[in-house]
Amino acid sequence: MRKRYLPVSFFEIITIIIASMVILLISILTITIFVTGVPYLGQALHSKEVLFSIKLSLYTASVSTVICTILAVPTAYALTKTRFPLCKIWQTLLELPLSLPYLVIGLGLLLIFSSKLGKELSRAGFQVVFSTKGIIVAHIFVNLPFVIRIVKMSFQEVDMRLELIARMLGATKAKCFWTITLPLAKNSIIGAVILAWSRALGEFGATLMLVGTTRMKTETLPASIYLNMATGDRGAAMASAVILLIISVAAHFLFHFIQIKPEKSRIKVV
Amino acid sequence: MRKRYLPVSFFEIITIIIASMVILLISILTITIFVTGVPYLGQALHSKEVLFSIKLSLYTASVSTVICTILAVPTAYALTKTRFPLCKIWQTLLELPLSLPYLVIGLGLLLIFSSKLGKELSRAGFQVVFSTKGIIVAHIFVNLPFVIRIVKMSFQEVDMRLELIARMLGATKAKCFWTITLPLAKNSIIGAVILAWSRALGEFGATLMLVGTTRMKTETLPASIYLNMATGDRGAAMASAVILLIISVAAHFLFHFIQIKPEKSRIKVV
Amino acid sequence: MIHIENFTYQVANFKLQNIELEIKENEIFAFLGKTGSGKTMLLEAIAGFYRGNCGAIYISGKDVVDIVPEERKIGFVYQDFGLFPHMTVYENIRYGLKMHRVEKSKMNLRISDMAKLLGIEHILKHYPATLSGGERQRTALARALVLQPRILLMDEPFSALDPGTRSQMYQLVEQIHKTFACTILFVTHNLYEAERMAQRIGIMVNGKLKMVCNTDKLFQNYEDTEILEFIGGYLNDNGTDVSKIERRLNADCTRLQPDK
Amino acid sequence: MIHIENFTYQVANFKLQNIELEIKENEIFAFLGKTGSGKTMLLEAIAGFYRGNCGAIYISGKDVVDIVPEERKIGFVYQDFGLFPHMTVYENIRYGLKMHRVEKSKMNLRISDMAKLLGIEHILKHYPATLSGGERQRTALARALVLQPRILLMDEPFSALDPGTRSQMYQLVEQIHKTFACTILFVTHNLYEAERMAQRIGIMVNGKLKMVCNTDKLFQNYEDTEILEFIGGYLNDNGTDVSKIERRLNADCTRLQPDK
Amino acid sequence: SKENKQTGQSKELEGKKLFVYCGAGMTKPFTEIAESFQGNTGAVVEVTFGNAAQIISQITASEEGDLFIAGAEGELDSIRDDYIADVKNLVKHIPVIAVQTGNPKNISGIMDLGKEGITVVLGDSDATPIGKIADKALTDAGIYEQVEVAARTATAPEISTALSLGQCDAAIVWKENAGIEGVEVVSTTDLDKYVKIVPAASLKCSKNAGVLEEFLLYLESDEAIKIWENYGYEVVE
Ligand SMILES: Nc1ncnc2c1ncn2[C@@H]1O[C@H](COP(=O)(O)OP(=O)(O)OP(=O)(O)O)[C@@H](O)[C@H]1O
Ligand SMILES: Nc1ncnc2c1ncn2[C@@H]1O[C@H](COP(=O)(O)OP(=O)(O)OP(=O)(O)O)[C@@H](O)[C@H]1O
Ligand code: MOO
Ligand SMILES: [Mg+2]
Ligand SMILES: [Mg+2]
Repeated sequence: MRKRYLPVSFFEIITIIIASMVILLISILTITIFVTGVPYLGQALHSKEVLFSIKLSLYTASVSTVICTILAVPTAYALTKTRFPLCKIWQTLLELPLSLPYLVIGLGLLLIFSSKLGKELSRAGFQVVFSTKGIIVAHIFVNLPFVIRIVKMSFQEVDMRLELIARMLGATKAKCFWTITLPLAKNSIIGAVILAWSRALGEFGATLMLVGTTRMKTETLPASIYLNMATGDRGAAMASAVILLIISVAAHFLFHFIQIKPEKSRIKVV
Repeated sequence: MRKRYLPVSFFEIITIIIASMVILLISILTITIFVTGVPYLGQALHSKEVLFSIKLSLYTASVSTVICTILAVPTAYALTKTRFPLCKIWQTLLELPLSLPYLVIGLGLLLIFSSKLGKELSRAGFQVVFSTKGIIVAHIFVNLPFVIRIVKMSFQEVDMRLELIARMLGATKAKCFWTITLPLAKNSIIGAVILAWSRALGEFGATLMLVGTTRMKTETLPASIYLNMATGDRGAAMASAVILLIISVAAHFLFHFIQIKPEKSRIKVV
Repeated sequence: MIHIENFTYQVANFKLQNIELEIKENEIFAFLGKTGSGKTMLLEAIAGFYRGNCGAIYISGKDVVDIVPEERKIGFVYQDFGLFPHMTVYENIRYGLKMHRVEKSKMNLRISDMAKLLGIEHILKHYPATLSGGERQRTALARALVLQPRILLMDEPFSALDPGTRSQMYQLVEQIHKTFACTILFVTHNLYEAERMAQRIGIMVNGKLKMVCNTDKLFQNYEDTEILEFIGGYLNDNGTDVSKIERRLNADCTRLQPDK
Repeated sequence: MIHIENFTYQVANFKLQNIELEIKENEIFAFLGKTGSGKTMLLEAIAGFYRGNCGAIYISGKDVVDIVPEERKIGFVYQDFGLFPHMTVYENIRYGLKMHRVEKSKMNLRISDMAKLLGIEHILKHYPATLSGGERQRTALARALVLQPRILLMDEPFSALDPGTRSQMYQLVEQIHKTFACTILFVTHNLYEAERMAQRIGIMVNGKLKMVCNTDKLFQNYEDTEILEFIGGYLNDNGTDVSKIERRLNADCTRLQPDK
Repeated sequence: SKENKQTGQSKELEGKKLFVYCGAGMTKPFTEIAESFQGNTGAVVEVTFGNAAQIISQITASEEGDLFIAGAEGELDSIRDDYIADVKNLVKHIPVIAVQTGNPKNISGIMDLGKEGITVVLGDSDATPIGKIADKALTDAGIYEQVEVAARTATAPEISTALSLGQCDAAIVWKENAGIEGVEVVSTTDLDKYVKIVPAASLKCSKNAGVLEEFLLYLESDEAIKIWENYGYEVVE
């Protein structure tokens, strides 16, 4: 098809200018980090410690994101699609931790898991404080409110009529959820999951408080960055940051393939 | 209308159980914080320093959220609705900072604003490092990628056909944006704004790095929490956390009134 | 089979008022009425979407709203189709069969048969957003018919079709009615359609079911001015029959016979 | 006025093929054709939604795709209405007027006039999701008509209406056509409608514009088997005129005259 | 003789555990010390590094762990009574005046910090020991009021980062924090009287008394002291 050159409106030009500005701003940030970190990258990638923290970060971020999704989706469903009592109040409650500094979330968790109950749990084998499990717990508490909110909103946007139609065609509530509600909310949910995973990868405040930073044990990439910065090793810190960025880019391309495009409309807007 | 008692399905019961569990988990966290902090609340509210940091936190979080929205909405528009070149690449680039620890974002910003350019800016009166402006800048960089992503997704969900129909009725691109695209994406955008504001209120890592924590000058509520924790004053720290929670609840009720419900469908799902 | 007992349902300014109707097993019943008179709402009420302010609707003796939707076994062709946007035409039609755990080979056979009968085989892989109006309508029909439901509710099911395709649909529905013995209620604005298909006709006026009669007795009872006005609509504005052209068409070209 | 020059547009398996058509200023033209034959797509192409693979469509001498949509001054009534879900009926109708900066008092007058003519005053405050099919269609009509566009494209604009309301719409559109001198192209499955309103009729078959003729000459040219088959659809399956009932209706009750 | 002692006890400590909190500034030397003790004895020493706020919160909330290596005695104040069993001095923690490389503003001692046009960055006076020291030193020098403080920070490494990026002209920092690019130490004796001691504080909640005792002994060994010295710390006489 021939290319067309319709006049670009003033409005579009402004948005494009702002977009370029924003892109420039954020590029400057990432480029600064790259420039500072890349010279130390080779060294970092040869360090057993860094390799360990890459693995630990990937593992904990992935596990916590999966658990988070598994908890958030049913919760969002219960809050939007069932006759759950006092919905409004629970929703507010669930979103409260969003405004807490991660440090406070970490401290709160530390208090909980150091309580009698927590110590019982620990004795029963579920040790959280100062252990790898704690990283996952911290990530979950940091991300859960946020994922629940996005998933809830996407469920609310799903046309109730389509769900009813599916029910009339013989779908039970569960089937209707899997075949209609979930697929129609899919893009938002995938978006939320990517965000949660990214956040988990970079999360730091809550984890540090709950599990500390014991080398080769609870040292995630952000923890390693923190330690390097505390000892004045800015290059090494930024090298770890660059590794985070590289993982992030890779993940984006991966997710890009999973995320199926929305169904095209008949008309291509002119 | 009479109440009806249709059987609740097994599937629903499971989701309700999971939801209750999640609510319980998060309640335990907030209750722990409340219980620890409330006894010190009165004292905190009489402290000039705490009152200062409440004001500073509210001010910086609000300003940064407004700026963030003003930047994110046009950027998302340019990336989804105009023929902006290399969209995919910019989108990935914009989301990279999501996985960076806030600490690194803060350090990156410090590096940028300590460069020649940054020092020129500072001389020209736009001082960022160690100043209140820096808090706002840090919040913006922390939240921007995240708000852009949510707004972008909500714009993508808006039916292109309705936009075209509006154009055919005489709306310019700009008018079409204000009357169709934006209202239809409104709920998601409000959601993103609330999230960003909450995040800004609790953000700490990037701010710490960029502006330090000078008492009565750059001491936000999270900074005050941190300082209190360093002096072993957990009660006072948690009191500040409780203040954050109270602000958060208040904001939720406020936003609740702004957020207009989506148009009801004819049918109420049975 | 279907027993509507003094059913009343109010929403905003509109009120379905004291509907009384008894539909026999295997009957075909047509609703006529002005636009906005409540035909769709009555059909939806029969499907159990609304609990009445008073009265109730019973299907085989059970209040329909007390049956969970998936067990009502009602096929519904919606006026605006209600296709699943994330599924192809094929997947839309298959949906109900899958939910009823129909065996795979049988399922494919039934779908391809139905698609052939409705003339939509060529678009089975397309998504609803790309379909033409008539294709959407036939997909909605196929999705309901393929389940061979006990009760079939159809809301203006042929409105987007050309007369040729439409008369094929009449045959198809009649055939399904004969083969699977189902009760059919449908809404139409087409008098020919109503008489051709239905045994009885109900006329809705302003939320009330003003008149119910056998199709052949439709023109014998004109006391009510509202019904008079409605039926009058079927004349053109000069008071003459709207079908002038069709009549001439028939006179002009008797040699024009459809292929079969 | 509208000049379609060898326009071809292919999407997936479907192809609008070498459309040639010249529409004169102030003409009313009707498209007929089987479902899926490309009527909607052709109308959309005329509105400038597609750039052809070859050929072009000119409006007053300008390629329509090179005019930005807001300056095309084309009123479009969409087959599936395309109402704005977040606006009330009133706001939907007002939309175009607002975009054209019509003065407020004039605007309100025009909207209330239009609503009265279309019989939708009682639902002006309702949202599209709560409307009946016919109410939606009339809202879509009102939104397009209230702007008094130079060119009016209507895709099956009366399909969801009962015959009474429909004939009021005919009068309304005719009146608008007379008063504001606009060019009207519309799609319909109703032969009566086509003859009643249009000066010329075009028949679409499989993406091709097979035949264009004056309305009164429609039944004089039957070489083409595809057209023959299509026209044959207007007979019922016994080969007799579908309008049997309407004819009887007319005979039975000549006293039935619409109110005005 | 010490080596003998250790090899003699290595079997005994195999599989035993010690949990140590350590100030993040001392990450490098202390990691090495912990590793060598582990190598010598077979005991597992887990060290978690953090800043003062975090560690204090961790100790008071979890009531777990055996030993706290703090940046200065002062950091122990808030937990001394309730959580600390015993304190042992390890090495000197030396505050210095740091300036940008090349000393462009010609700062030669603490009095220069009060000069017009010199900006300094200091630690928070309550939350960080280094901030407390700075306040005390400046007050003692009588220039506390004159000093133009650009900012206070919540952790020690932030101070030298700011200095290295040219955001201020001078700072009072720990010696180990001053070893980064773009920063040099002013050679002056002005801060000598503010030298602090890095304390090793045994915690009351310790449940590994045996290993803890061994580890405290090891901290006094030549081997451990050598490691400290390698990283620029000075031994307490
Ligand atoms: N939720 C609602 N809120 C307000 N009005 C409603 C609602 N649901 C239905 N109505 C009104 O009820 C009336 C009847 O609607 P219904 O869809 O049953 O009409 P209909 O007979 O099917 O008309 P049509 O032939 O145009 O489809 C309409 O005027 C409609 O606007
Ligand atoms: N984007 C697309 N992808 C695939 N097929 C398409 C697309 N757009 C249109 N079609 C096909 O083009 C054909 C013509 O569509 P069109 O809507 O013009 O038919 P129509 O004549 O308006 O039919 P109806 O009377 O049913 O509305 C249809 O078969 C439709 O499926
Ligand atoms: O506890 Mo430190 O040594 O001030 O980071
Ligand atoms: Mg209807
Ligand atoms: Mg069409």
